[in-house]
Amino acid sequence: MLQLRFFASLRDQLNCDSESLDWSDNFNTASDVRATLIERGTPWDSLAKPTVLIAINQEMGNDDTAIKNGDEIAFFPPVTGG
Amino acid sequence: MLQLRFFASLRDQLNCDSESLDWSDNFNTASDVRATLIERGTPWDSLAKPTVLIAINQEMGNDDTAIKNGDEIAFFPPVTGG
Amino acid sequence: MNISISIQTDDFSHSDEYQNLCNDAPRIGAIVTFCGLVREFDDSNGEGLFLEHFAGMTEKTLENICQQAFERWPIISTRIVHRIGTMGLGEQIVFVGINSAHRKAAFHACEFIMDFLKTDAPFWKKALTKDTEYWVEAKSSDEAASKAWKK
Amino acid sequence: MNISISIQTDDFSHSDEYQNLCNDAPRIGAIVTFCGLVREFDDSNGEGLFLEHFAGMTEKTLENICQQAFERWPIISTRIVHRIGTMGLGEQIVFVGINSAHRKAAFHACEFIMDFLKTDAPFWKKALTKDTEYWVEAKSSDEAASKAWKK
Repeated sequence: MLQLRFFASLRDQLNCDSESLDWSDNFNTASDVRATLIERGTPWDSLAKPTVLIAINQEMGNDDTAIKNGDEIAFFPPVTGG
Repeated sequence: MLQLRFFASLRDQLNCDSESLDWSDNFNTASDVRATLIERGTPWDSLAKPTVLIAINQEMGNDDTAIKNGDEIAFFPPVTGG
Repeated sequence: MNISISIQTDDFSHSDEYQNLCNDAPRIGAIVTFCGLVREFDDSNGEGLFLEHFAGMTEKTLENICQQAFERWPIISTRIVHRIGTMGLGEQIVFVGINSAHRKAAFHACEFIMDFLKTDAPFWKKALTKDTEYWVEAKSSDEAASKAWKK
Repeated sequence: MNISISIQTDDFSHSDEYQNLCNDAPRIGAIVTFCGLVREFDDSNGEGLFLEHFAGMTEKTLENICQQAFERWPIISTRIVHRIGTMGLGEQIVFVGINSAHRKAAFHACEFIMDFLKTDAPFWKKALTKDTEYWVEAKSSDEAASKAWKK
């Protein structure tokens, strides 16, 4: 099982702030999860935007970051704090 | 007439914080005044130190700054504020 | 290594934050502070901001940025306060303060922390105007600022 | 161009100085402050400092440095407070504060003003210790810092 989280404008577009996703043995990197979500079609294709950021277990990662069962994966737009 | 001023460690060495110096037609630049003072011998040879700074009418200058009768010329060590 | 980070909805006292930095190391030399305020926007239609963050990751990220600052410069303490929730125009959003024996170290560490806070810490601003609200877009100048430190 | 300079023997309130910067331009964005304190010296024999200055030239020089900062960066106001006379360990010596819509401008203008204050403003520190007193030597690192802006 993966814990997925979505923030800010991306969360609003998906109308979803978190979900649990069953683990699949096809999941090697964060990009695999992203692709799985995009396949759901609108509004999930919002995740296809190259600016979407990915954090794995609360550390910034990217499409190539390796993932394992039990990870928390967060997707969000570029940050705008400070 | 020139108004001369001395500050900080230089003033302590000279034991003089200001004096009036008669104008001489040989005075063209600040270096001429400096040379005249150095000729007085100890402790005025303290002015020979290359680190001594010169301000003419309260603006930073140097040996080559042109001077005229009535100017205020200040000599002081490198500054250490802040 | 004295790192202090607060994420809070309440406003903070700039004066208390400054005083705490002084107390961390009395007689130490140089204190640099940055404070960001909610500024006017949207041709004065703006009424304020709402700030969302990713609790947990925010603290981890800021701690990591501060640790990097300690590796780079001889500093005594770093203090970050960042507000979340709703803020009106002119209100304080963020405070970063540095205490060091060396003024250059204090300046550079403070600027470094702000630059990476802007690009790496998971905060998002929503602009609140008289008529509507919308998420604020990231600025490419912020991205460039934090990249510049990696050279 | 909002330039404010005070040379004074009395201590100053960091909090009031910060608040004045906020009031100069409410809703404007970024405030950077630097504060220099009397630090321990001479293997803890140090008891304080005496600061002398060249009245008149000091104000002119600082005004000129601030004007240069306004020419270089889009800033709203600059505030300098510099104390003279006798100060104990840990006491505030100097405050430089900048208000700008842009954080980088505020950081750089503040650092610039401090760098030139250190090399161009006619202040001299005398160190007061338990046993004696002596004039503080200028640091070559300060000279290098202000030269770096001229590149």
